[in-house]
Amino acid sequence: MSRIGVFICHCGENISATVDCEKVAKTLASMPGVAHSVDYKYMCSDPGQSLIRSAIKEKKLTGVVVAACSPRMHEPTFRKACAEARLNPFLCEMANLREHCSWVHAKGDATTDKAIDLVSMLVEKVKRNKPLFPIKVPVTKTALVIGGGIAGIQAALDIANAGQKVVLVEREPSIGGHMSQLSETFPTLDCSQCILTPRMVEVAQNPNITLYTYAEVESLSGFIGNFTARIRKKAKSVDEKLCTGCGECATACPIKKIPSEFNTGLGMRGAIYVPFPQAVPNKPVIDRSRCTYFKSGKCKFCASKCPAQAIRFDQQDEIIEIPIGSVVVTTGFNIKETSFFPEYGYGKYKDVVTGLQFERLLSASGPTLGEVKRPSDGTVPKKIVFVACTGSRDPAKGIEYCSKICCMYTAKHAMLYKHKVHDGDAYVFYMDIRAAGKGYDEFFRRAIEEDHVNYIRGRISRIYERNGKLIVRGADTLLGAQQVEIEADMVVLATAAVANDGAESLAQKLHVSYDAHHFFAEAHPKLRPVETNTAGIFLAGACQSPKDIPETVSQASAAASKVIGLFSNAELTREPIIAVVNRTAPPLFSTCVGCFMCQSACPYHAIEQEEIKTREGKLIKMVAKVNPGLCQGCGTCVAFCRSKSIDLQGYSNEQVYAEVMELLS
Amino acid sequence: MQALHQKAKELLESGKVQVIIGYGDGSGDRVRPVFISKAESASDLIWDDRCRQNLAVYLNKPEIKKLGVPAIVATPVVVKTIIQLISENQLKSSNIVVLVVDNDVVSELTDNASLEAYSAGHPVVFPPFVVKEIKDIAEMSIQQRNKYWQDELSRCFKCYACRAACPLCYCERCLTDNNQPQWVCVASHAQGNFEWHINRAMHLAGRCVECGSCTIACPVGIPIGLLTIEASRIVKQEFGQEPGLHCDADSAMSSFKVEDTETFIK
Amino acid sequence: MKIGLYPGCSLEGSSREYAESLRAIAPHLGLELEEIEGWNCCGASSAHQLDHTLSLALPARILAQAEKQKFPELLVPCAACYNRLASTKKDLANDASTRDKVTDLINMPYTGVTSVQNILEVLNLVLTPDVQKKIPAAFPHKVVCYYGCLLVRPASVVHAEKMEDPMQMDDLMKRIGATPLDWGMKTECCGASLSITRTDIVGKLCGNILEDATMRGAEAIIVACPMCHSNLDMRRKEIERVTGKKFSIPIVYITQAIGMALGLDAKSLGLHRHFVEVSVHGKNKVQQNVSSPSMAAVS
Amino acid sequence: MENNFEPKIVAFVCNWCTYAGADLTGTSRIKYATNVRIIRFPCTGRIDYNLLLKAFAQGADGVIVSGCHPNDCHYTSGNFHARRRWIVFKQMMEYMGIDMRRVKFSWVSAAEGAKWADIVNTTVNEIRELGPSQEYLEMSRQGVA
Repeated sequence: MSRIGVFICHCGENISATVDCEKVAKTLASMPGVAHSVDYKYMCSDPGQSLIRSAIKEKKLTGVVVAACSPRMHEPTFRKACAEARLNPFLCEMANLREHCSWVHAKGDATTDKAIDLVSMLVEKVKRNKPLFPIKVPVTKTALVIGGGIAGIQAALDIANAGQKVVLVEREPSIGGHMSQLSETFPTLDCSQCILTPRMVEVAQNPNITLYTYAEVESLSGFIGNFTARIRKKAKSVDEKLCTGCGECATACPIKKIPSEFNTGLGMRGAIYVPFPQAVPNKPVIDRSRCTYFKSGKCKFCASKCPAQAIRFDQQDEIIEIPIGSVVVTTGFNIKETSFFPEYGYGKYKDVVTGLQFERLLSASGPTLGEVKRPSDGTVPKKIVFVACTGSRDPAKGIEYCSKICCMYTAKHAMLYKHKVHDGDAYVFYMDIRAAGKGYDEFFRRAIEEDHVNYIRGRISRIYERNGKLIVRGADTLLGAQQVEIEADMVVLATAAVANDGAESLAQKLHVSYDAHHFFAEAHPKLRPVETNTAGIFLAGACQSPKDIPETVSQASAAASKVIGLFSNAELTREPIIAVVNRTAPPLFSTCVGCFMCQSACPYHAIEQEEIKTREGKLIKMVAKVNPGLCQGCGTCVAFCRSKSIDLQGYSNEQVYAEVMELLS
Repeated sequence: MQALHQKAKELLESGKVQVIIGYGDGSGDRVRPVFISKAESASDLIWDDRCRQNLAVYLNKPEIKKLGVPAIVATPVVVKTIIQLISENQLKSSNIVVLVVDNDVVSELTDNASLEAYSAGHPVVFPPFVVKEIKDIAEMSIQQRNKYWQDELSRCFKCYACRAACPLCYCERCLTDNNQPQWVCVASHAQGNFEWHINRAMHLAGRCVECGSCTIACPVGIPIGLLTIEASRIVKQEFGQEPGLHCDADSAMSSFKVEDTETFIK
Repeated sequence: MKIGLYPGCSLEGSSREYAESLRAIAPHLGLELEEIEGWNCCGASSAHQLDHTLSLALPARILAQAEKQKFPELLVPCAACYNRLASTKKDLANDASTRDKVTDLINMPYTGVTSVQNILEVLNLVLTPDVQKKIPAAFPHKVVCYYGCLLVRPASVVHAEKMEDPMQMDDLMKRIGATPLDWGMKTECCGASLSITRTDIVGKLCGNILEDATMRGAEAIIVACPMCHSNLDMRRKEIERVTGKKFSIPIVYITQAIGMALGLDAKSLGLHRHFVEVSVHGKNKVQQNVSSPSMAAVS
Repeated sequence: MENNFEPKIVAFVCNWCTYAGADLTGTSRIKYATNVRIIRFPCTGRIDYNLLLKAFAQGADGVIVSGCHPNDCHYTSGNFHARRRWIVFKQMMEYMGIDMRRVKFSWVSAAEGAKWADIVNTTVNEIRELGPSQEYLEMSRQGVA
């Protein structure tokens, strides 16, 4: 016979103002199975909790119902109190008499009767609660960081420096990401390569970090603490151990005219190439889609010239399987190409470039070695128009968000242009300047006051070419929308920052949700910005939404701290509200008949197929089995199962059935 | 029929199958399932339009499984049932031989693709009286329907013959055998019957291939097949999914599409 | 290809040459035009400033008439009428209550079955490769195509792809041997109805267009809308007065250009009605084309 | 004639959205009828249609089933499965002659406190118009008596 303790809270008078607490306590005292029923002014207070603890001991209670506020508020508090009195916390339930009763109804019998119903319902439920114990899950102490930009580098270094193992996977031949393509960085104008390269070298030299470049995640299975990642190491056609990075092969390669991705198509590279001088690892790869050997079997100049005989034409892609405890996604972003904008010439005009291309023109290691030259004829542009918000904040283009970084890098571009071409004119068409970071507004003011960049508030409607000049037609809304036409030598479009290509398929591989723009979805925008809804998978940087370097680095360190926290204890404990498939004595073994429709219903892929065999190994039947690490306790499978072979701890069929019966009896 | 006998003899003699599940003469002019494991008695098999029970119900019985690889004489709905059972991980086309008879030509279907092709080519055709019943009920008001089903179901005395006849009711412990909690009242009063029959319909929604075995099996002649036909009709109309067509089909009720539409959830 | 025709007021009035040239080239393109009986005004821009329901009822009546005469498609050469009919069809398609109100007003059954086609869509269908074979390189001129606004906007009604940089007319001109030049004024505003109230603004706007076309060496500006033609051609004196520059570049309807490529004589194409003398002509020898509007298709 | 029939209504709600929405109704002190008792489930996917049958059999006059809006589900797809289940169950019940106007399905997010109060009040009024749930009670009484 159960011995339930019922504790009715007045909550000061939030409850007792409209609910007759004494009457509720008295009525519940006479309910079968209730051994103790009292009311008290503040159950959640320390004396209140000690009331529960002493009642449990004295009356040897087998269950507790606290009728007070919402369980979403104090369920943990009262469950902890019960645990302290050596009563399994999951034998304690809460009835919501405040938010669902006293605060929303007037004083009167109806309200008190409702309170009685709610409490008696929970008493019936608690009678059928079972003691539950937190689930222990082992944790593999290796983190997988996907994406080798500044976010991935920072996260990998933080985790490695905390003594944990890291596998860093980067799709390109070298780590560095977009930051390695920048000239200088706002707001301090320090050279991007100078602050990034040491970090890249540190990644290469850190013993805890295993670096796989020119590699992609093939698949990820398993659950928090127990993932298995399959990484595809694309064939580099170069033996990394033998190669010394001398560069003879690159000079020997007869093919020179491949637009370099690193230089955003403004510079050229060979079929065997190192993306940029400071690349880490500084070893070349062969672009098999453009190399003559892979097309016609001839050439092999690079192999003949290689002093270390490191060229391996027959190298194949390699799939590696690694046990992983946690994943940090740092795949970064991309920017829209000029061909996306019909009103600005569809990418027909060579001198209409994106912000990233202008970065390459400004960069000392760029195709023009830092001199600002027009891609069409190489002359120095005397008049450049910078266009902010190209595509961003434009619902018609399907990109309604602000890309956050363009105002700042456009001001930087204009300043650097004026520093390099003193007699040049720079115009910036903008809607609103977003310079909210530390030292940002001062930086942008300097562009106007010291470098005399002409800021025109207005949009431009069209760019077209007329005898060698680019006619930029716009409006100046501060001068009463007066039409403005500028004959520019060059136009830089600050195009929208969008999700990196392949983001959607990676999200599907990791079962992480993503938004309409294919940016990864954080668990909670304010309170859990670097976590995802999938336990054990964290996010950092622009893959979650466009952001600048300081924010990216702080998110990377935040994600790293989450991983370090996860790895800090040997085992992971999780709430035992999970589904369990029943097991019975042989020959039935389980009432589950293996239709596995629950498996396809489970959003967390938490249900596996278990083979039940005789001692000789002959298969008797296949039944479902719930993986306690993965199951989040939604219960969809329980309500779905036709033979009721699977039940949810904490909300079992018996419990909810009893609640309905008691409520309406 | 000769072709069937010939094929049955061959299969048994070659040892490819150990038992042939087919139709044989029953009491009166009725037909009953027969299980032939000796080549000589292959001629007991008959094949005419009286053969309507769904023999697929025997494929998973332990007694049949003990005998070894079975062959089964299959009407189109039996083929659909086998496909549905394959999609629910209950059968594998590799260890059964399905014999289909089309105007005295017997062919063997031994893999998913051939089963699916045959099923696609043979849509379910309701006999006229079923079509009429479906139409009548569709035109009833909700009160009339309530009265109709109360009267019909009042004759049910929970013999569960319908459950036994249905190949898709393969649970070892049925929902009704569940008493912690007692989901379905055991007694065959109005409430108990209603709860049993609506649960049977919900469990067969999107799974029932409309073979009619349950209606045939019901000793008190309740048209309970109409309930599962309606359940499958709802699933087809709302989600466009039909049972018994693909061996790898996702079950309609345990999958979803984000764009499922309804008008009653506000 | 038999198709219903809704000429609209300007094709009967100020832009008769557009209708004449269309009827002249139709037989050669296997196009059989059948005018709608008892058609009414489409409301143009004035209706929807005065009364929204009226601006839907007028085009709805035209479409209802087309349905009565069982036309699956309706060719609407004038850009303004096309825009009015197309947007009415769209508005009524997904608004049952307004549709009922409008059908009561015009007391004719209207279901929105007829599809509304502009001149570029129809020409694209009929100017097939074998028709092109009949007129090899027959209009060898450098031209610029001026689309204006109503042929390409708003995107939700007119599904012109690459709304900012349309290519349909350029493509048609290539088919008759012309070389369309790339220029920036394809969809710039010509001032439209301001040509009555503020002719100076039209002068300035059209001045930009004419100047840009002339500067690029175009021998003619091709248009497909009566409003564009009248502003660029009829207002030539005001434009020259406002800009202080002389422009001699002719404005030619696309139907006239095709007519010239077919070698039809100037009179039947209505070229004599232009204010600016048409200095371009087709290479083929001029043949007298006496086709009357109701004559059935020849080829 | 003043209809003072007080219907008994039970509400099956999901913990993450509607239960939290009802909490918000409380914290915003929005008053609503006392006829509804809330039973908490982790997700609408967990709500078994047999519970509705049992509720009516026990004398409930109306049932409210409410959970997260599509795409809001804490468990990503619980509400989608529930939606499919209710689409079939509703039409099956109506096919077998049970008036489903007594069952109210809704989406209420954790931020829609006012909407929850409104759903409760409108449901109570509608069920009051329908009166006590006759056909189901008869069915149960007829059998058990």
